[in-house]
Amino acid sequence: MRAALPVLTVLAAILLLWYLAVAPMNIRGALDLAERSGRAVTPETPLARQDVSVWRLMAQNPGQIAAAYELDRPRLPTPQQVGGELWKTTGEMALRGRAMSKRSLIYHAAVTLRSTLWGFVLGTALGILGAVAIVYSRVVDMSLMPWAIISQTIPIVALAPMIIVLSSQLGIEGRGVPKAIIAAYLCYFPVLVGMVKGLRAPAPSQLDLLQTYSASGLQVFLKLRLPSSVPYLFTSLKIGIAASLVGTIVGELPTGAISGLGARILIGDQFGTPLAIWAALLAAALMAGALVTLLDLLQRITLKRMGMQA
Amino acid sequence: MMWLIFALAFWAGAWALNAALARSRWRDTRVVRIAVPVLFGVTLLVLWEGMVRGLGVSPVILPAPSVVAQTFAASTETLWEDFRQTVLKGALTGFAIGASAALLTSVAIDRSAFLTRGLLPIGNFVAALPIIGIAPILVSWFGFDWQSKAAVVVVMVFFPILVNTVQGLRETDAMQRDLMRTYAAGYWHTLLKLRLPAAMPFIFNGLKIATTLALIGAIVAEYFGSPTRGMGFRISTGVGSLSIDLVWAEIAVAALAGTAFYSLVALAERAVTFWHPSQRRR
Amino acid sequence: MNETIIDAQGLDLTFQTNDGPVHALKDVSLTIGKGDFVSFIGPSGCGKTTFLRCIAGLETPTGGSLSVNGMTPDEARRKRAYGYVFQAAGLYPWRTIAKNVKLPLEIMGFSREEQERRADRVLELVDLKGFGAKYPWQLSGGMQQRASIARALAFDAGILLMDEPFGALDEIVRDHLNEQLLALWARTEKTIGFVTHSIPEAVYLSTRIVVMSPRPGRITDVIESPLPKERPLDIRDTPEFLDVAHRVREGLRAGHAYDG
Amino acid sequence: MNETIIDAQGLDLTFQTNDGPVHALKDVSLTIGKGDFVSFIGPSGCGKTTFLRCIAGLETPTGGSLSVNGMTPDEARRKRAYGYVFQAAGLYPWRTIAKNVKLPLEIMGFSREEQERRADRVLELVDLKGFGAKYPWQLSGGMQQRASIARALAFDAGILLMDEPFGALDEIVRDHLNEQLLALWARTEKTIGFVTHSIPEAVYLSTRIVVMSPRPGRITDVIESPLPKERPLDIRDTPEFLDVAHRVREGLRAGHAYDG
Amino acid sequence: DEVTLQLKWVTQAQFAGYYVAEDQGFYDEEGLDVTILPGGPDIAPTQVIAGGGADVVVEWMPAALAAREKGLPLVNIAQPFKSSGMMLTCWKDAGIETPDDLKNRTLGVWFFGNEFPFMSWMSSMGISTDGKGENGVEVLKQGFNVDPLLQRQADCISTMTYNEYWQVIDAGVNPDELVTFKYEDQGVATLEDGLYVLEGNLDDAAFADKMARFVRASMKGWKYAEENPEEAAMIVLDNDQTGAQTEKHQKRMMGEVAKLTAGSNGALDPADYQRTVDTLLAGGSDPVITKEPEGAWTHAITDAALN
Ligand SMILES: Nc1ncnc2c1ncn2[C@@H]1O[C@H](COP(=O)(O)OP(=O)(O)OP(=O)(O)O)[C@@H](O)[C@H]1O
Ligand SMILES: Nc1ncnc2c1ncn2[C@@H]1O[C@H](COP(=O)(O)OP(=O)(O)OP(=O)(O)O)[C@@H](O)[C@H]1O
Ligand SMILES: Cc1ncc(C[n+]2csc(CCO)c2C)c(N)n1
Ligand SMILES: [Mg+2]
Ligand SMILES: [Mg+2]
Repeated sequence: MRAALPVLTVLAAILLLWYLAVAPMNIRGALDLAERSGRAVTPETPLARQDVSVWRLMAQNPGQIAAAYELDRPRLPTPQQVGGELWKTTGEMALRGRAMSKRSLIYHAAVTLRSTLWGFVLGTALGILGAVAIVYSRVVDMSLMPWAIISQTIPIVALAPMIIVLSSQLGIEGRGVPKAIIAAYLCYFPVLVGMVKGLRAPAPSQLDLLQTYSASGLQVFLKLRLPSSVPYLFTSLKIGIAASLVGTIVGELPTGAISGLGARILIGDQFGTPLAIWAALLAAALMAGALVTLLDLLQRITLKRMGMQA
Repeated sequence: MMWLIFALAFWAGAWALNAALARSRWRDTRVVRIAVPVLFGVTLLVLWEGMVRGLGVSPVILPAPSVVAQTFAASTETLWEDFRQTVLKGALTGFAIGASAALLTSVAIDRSAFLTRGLLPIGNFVAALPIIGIAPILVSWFGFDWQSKAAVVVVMVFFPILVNTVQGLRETDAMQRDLMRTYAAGYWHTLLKLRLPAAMPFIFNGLKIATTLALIGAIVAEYFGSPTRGMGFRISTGVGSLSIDLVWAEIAVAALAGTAFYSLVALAERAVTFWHPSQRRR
Repeated sequence: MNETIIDAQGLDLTFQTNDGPVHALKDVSLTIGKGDFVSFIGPSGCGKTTFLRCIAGLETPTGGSLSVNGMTPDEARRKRAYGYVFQAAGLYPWRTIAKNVKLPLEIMGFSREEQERRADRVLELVDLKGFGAKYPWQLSGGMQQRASIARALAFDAGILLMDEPFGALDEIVRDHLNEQLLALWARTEKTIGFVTHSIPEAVYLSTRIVVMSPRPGRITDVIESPLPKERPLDIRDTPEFLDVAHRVREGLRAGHAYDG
Repeated sequence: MNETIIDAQGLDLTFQTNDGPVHALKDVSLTIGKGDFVSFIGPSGCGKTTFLRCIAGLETPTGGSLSVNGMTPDEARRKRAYGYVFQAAGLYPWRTIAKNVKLPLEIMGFSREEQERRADRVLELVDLKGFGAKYPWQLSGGMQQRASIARALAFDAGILLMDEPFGALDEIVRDHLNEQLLALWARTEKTIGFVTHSIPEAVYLSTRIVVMSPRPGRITDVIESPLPKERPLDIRDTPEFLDVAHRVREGLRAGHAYDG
Repeated sequence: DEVTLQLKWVTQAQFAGYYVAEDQGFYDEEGLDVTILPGGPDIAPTQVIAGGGADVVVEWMPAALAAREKGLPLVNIAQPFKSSGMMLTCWKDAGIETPDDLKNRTLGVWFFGNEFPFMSWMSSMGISTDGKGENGVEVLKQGFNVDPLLQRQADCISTMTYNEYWQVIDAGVNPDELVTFKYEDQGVATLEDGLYVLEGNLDDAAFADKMARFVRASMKGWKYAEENPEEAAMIVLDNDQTGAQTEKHQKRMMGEVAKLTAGSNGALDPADYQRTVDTLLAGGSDPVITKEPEGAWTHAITDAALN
């Protein structure tokens, strides 16, 4: 709560800067429009305006600055415009009972969410299994770990189209699966690293303690390694779900996904409707925030239950 | 079929060898530390080659590694041109600008506890966002050439580095700060002699995360418009014209570049934070 | 002397490290009888911990012979012949005190009621009745260390091995725990091996004090304590006590050239 | 008594915490003269550290008056009137031992040659000649602690404040460092404030022993030591020594009911 | 029988015939269960069919012939689009009037297999695409929108008569501010939006029959769409999963698309084919295809479908 005031202040500053930036960003567009509708602007032709700085343009056409805040296709929309578009495609549609229509961002968010969650589950499972293998087997540790790092340096976008084709080759239908695979690809790594750290967290003396009880390998895992990895697990889950969302959206950009927030960004770009892009971006941001917050909450509850202070 | 059997046999053999190496007396030597993962990588390639040949997979779906290697060798000029466009101009420039901006910003806001408290949660939040989505916007703002790619990279790397650095600057323990107070040390002395060195492990953590982001950012941005060169450009047109072997060659370049970039940062980390327990060899 | 419980003859242990071999134990011979309270004292690195770990079967000597209850240490470990208390309490933070104490019992497959019964008993023994439902971090350092002793006592092994159990506590708490440990030992007649850095602690507690010295780690002196079994805290101001303490200090001084 | 260096009168300090105020120091009055070696002893939480930090100007008392060298503690801090040694050595791991010792000198703007000269001198003083080029983690705990003392000595402040400097070390290393510290004090005639948990250490080192007790933190006893300035280690077995130690223990016991 | 159709681009009136056939039950009448897969920026129909993800794809002939040379034996079984809708749209005030004025300019071009007509055109005029110069142009890989033109990052961009051109107009630009060069008018038109299948499959009589029924129903859909453009546009809109298409835009697109499909009964006109091949072969130093393809089209299906 102590952070509320500073955060709000910083947010306000960001909004203010955003508003101030709108005019210079959009002035050319506003002048083009004004010229077409027959109003006098200086300089008179788009070609002539090309070489004049935006500041000069604003100074010479003070009357048009207001128009820069009301363009249909702004280079930089105002926060209001973005918020308005978001409301129009979510709340308003929900109020009209069309929350799941294809024109509603709620529908697209749900599509993205589904792939994100599948990818998250898949990636987390892979990450945990990999971590267990790495912690328990030296060969796996030595041969896998470097490749796990290298795998993250491969730009998955490049693989996206191939993943579609390969998965359809393997008889996997539906466009959600490739997205989930990409999401899992990005998600597994932080989970793997975190879990390796977590499973190795017990101090030698803690392991020795169980040795003195002559505990079995499974007992050591269940009673010591697993519980002590929980805080690490949650920390990496939070990174993992964010990565998973990034993966889904990246997967929706070029894999020809036709629904989902990434697809909305793409389509907004294709049809030159910046407001749609911004609204989808905002929705994605809200979703990321919600998912991470949810996991954070889960972490607090779990750790409290386990008696470890959060 | 022969190919498939050979590949599987090779796999089994290599794994057994690796297992033996990992248990052997020399398991902590540098040679073995490198040989084991390399052997594992080679196994994957052999398995891939064997699958493609054994199952007769069409080259427009998945080319064999040998074919990719040939294409790689035959198109070094194209690959170099794309590498320069995407990695050197787009990713590295963006990384340099983004990283410096993030470092300077952290030091600047660090003086104000108020700003730090306000910016840290926001930075953490933004670092978790799918920032990659702004690529189309930045391409329309900064044009088609590498500048827009660099811009995407700047935004993508900025927040992870910022958050880590701010965190690192706050990480010195109370005793070390008190020590500086007993010397009546000023802000700059404390920053240069205590807080920056102590923050280095964190800063490098951010830098390492940023390296992989930089490459992804630069390549994705090319999907939204580019000149007729660049790795993203080549990959997308390659898929369109079924030159999948060239696409894989580009992927190989990306992986090599990414790994090299990451290793470079990791090496610098070793040199700078040699003192940190995680870097010390016992 | 009583029935022999631990018997080491010419024990040798060399660690292979990156910087070359470290001779941690050299020609260590010692017998410990049933009901003995033996303290190990010596400068850092002299092999106290290593020796204790050898007895516990956590480390394998590279030479000599060692038997525990007439078995090899590893067999003894599998038979759960001893309880081991580490320097740090090492309680699991995700378990309550009672659950921590029950940990070895769970692993050894005791029934639920038996676990309950024993946990209650040992917690009472270390004066922690009523704290079973608390988490470790809700207790002071001294209480945590007592809980870890309770954990080692829970399964009623005949031998108790303690590696600087009170090293992290302040002197006043330490005095109190020493008193309690002595009472516990008198009541249970366990055989105790105890590592410490503190001369008064060693003298106050032990029937025998083993002085060790480093590079290579070896036994330089074994001092039998003439003190009676009943030892109020005040005993530390008696001439007998001071005499033993003096001998230990002399032994320590003789055993090594300082180079800390 | 000699010239007064530190003068506390009716010092009060209350921390405001989330769980309500903590009365860390209550009505603490004490004067320390030039060349005194004053030890502070008392159970955990009795305000030893807090009092030392007040003297160092690292904490601001909420009541009473405190002067150091006739100035406010903060002025004294700005004038670099004292060297402070913390419980943990707190060397910067990215600097070599020599560079660590030079750290205060760099900050205070000494010339390069002067830095070199002083570092050499104090490293020799603490027996670390030849280790200047090593990094802290390459040294044992005792050596690290000596380096941190060297660092505090490097700029030749008249006052040395030490907060359990040897708390983390084993008794044998500790004995040795105590001896060295005493020699150093005799040679340099510094005024020393020294926090410890160990009764023998306090008695062995000090000209005066301040016994404190907690909740609220206050001084319960001040014991002047009749021991001579020359103190071989053996002095600890003399009746005078044991008598002082006994008085300190009594003071401690009186000061608080045990509740660890 | 099940048929999977991979479109070249997102759901829009460009593919109205197929959606109409589905919606009006023409496919059902032929006993077909058709799945229509929308395309997208990085969906290469050729690769999808190669991977077995579709039975039949909508593709442009240059890309199909290029894939054929790469070893993917695609065969044109029907050609609903008679004429090309591709053009270059330029600012008039930039001083562009004739194709010759394109020299030393920045041009936006679609890649991903759609660059072949442009490349052929340029090389037929002897213009290099390696950068600005006396005799060269700077080529940009254009994204999916018309911003490069609106923001004057390019002097000209590629547009389709039925789609991007109208996006420029919708942005508030007057048609008389623009100059357009239609590939049809420049004599470098290549065939667009044909139906392609894998050669090997055609040997299977059952498959050939299935395709014949598919083509028959699809052409019925196209003719229905030509006659009822408004209704067709609404059907397309109903099938759009992105929810981004607008009614106004789709109706207008349907009208324009109808102009391109007019005059085709589905059968490939060998003359059009030959013109496309010639254009592609004429690619100067770096032609799209290097030798006259053989067996790249067949009338067998359309013959069976239309008689
Ligand atoms: N696992 C190990 N690998 C290598 N060397 C070891 C290992 N354990 C201990 N040593 C070395 O063996 C010697 C004896 O160590 P040990 O821990 O037994 O000493 P100690 O008497 O318990 O010391 P302390 O009082 O510091 O606990 C030391 O030199 C130590 O560095
Ligand atoms: N910064 C602080 N904020 C709140 N309370 C504090 C702070 N510093 C110390 N205290 C409290 O003040 C009291 C005295 O603490 P202090 O550290 O001076 O004790 P001490 O005698 O040095 O104990 P120890 O022997 O454990 O070091 C304790 O109750 C402690 O919890
Ligand atoms: C990356 C990419 N860029 C452009 C096209 C071109 N394209 C082919 S059909 C069509 C429909 C016209 O609206 C368009 C734009 C593509 N397929 N992929
Ligand atoms: Mg030890
Ligand atoms: Mg303290």
